[in-house]
Amino acid sequence: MLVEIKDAPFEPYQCLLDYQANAGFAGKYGATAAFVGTMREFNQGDDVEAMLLEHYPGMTEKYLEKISAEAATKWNILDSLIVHRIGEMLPNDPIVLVAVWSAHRAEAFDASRYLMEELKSRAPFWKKERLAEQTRWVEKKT
Amino acid sequence: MLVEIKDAPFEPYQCLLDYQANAGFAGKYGATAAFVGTMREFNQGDDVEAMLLEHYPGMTEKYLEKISAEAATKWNILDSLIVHRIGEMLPNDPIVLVAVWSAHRAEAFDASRYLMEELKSRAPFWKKERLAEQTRWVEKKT
Amino acid sequence: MTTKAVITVKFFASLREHVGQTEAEVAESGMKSVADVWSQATNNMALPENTLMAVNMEYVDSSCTVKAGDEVAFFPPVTGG
Amino acid sequence: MTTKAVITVKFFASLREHVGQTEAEVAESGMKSVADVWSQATNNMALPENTLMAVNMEYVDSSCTVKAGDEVAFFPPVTGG
Repeated sequence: MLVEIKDAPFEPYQCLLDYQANAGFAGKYGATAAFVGTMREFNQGDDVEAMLLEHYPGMTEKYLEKISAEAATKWNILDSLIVHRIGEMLPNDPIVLVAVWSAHRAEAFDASRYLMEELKSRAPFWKKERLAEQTRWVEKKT
Repeated sequence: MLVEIKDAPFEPYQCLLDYQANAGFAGKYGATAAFVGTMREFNQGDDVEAMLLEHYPGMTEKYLEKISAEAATKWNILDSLIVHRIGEMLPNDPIVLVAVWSAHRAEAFDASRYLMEELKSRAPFWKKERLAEQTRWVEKKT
Repeated sequence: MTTKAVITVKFFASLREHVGQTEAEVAESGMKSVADVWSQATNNMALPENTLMAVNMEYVDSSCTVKAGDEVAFFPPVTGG
Repeated sequence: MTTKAVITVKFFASLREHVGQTEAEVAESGMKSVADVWSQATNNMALPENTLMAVNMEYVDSSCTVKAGDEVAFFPPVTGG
């Protein structure tokens, strides 16, 4: 179980493979469910040139570790990985990776979605978008 | 939208990245949901040394293309990719990749799970396991 | 038309081993349904429960009618993914 | 104990800009709740609706009691992922 905050661009699938290669569950996992959130070049009808992702250092990690532990309690999974970007980013940059490994698929699907929903609803990250003429804080919608 | 059958080991995340790099949706996807099925080294309490994956050439592709088209009708997604292995394989070999891209996460989660469930329930593939002392066809369970 | 007046039959996986053949051709004359194709191709073996059937690579049930040139396939429940 | 008799207050994102400060320290004396910390740190600004609050990096509500040495944070609804 690992939570990582990255302040520079990262390759989510490479992170996943690196973690998987060093984890203790080789041969035991039949299912990997991975979700990657990526920065879009538009939002709410406007072109977005760049984005600043602020977070609450310390609380972010604590919260993500808490939901990872919860997922491991709720479902029979082998392991999970969360990587989240912070700082200045550009369209097409990966923002977040959530990956879950389990013996069978239902648990990986359920747990990865749970982690993403909990992350979106409560993890202390905030997005500020830079448009052509202004910057704006993204307002919560989901 | 792409369906591929591979008769040799493949790297699912590299397939995903290659497809994504050449697809027309750069800048438009905020969500990628990927599922990878991997061969385990045990099944139903027995060590599995190898597995042969048989399929129905022609019908497999037709069926997978049909469910891909259905997913694109049911959900507002940007694209999907299914890659499935056939032939002789070993523990830790990837068996299947399903990836879905969409603007927002719910659609990618829902559509990827739909594709996996439909693939598991009706795509004409059959697994034959080689154990230490015998071979056996895997019996359907889900 | 003589060369076309046959139906191609395919068997897969455990069902292929059970019937002891991979592929067969049966004459079209007098057959009406996928069930008839099974009987003729297998010398009236019992159709195992849960057998899945396809005509021209689309799922059908055993009452589906067939015609010359069709490809009919029989196979056990699938276990891919 | 004098150096510890304070509460550290943090503000994030749009709320940080709204209150015009990133971090503050307030004396612990006489405060009972997170709401009191907000009032003292912001000179009695109104607490915006939907503000989220944490004490020592755990979510709490505004009635949560605080003590010297605590870190209290105020921030808007989160938008990560």
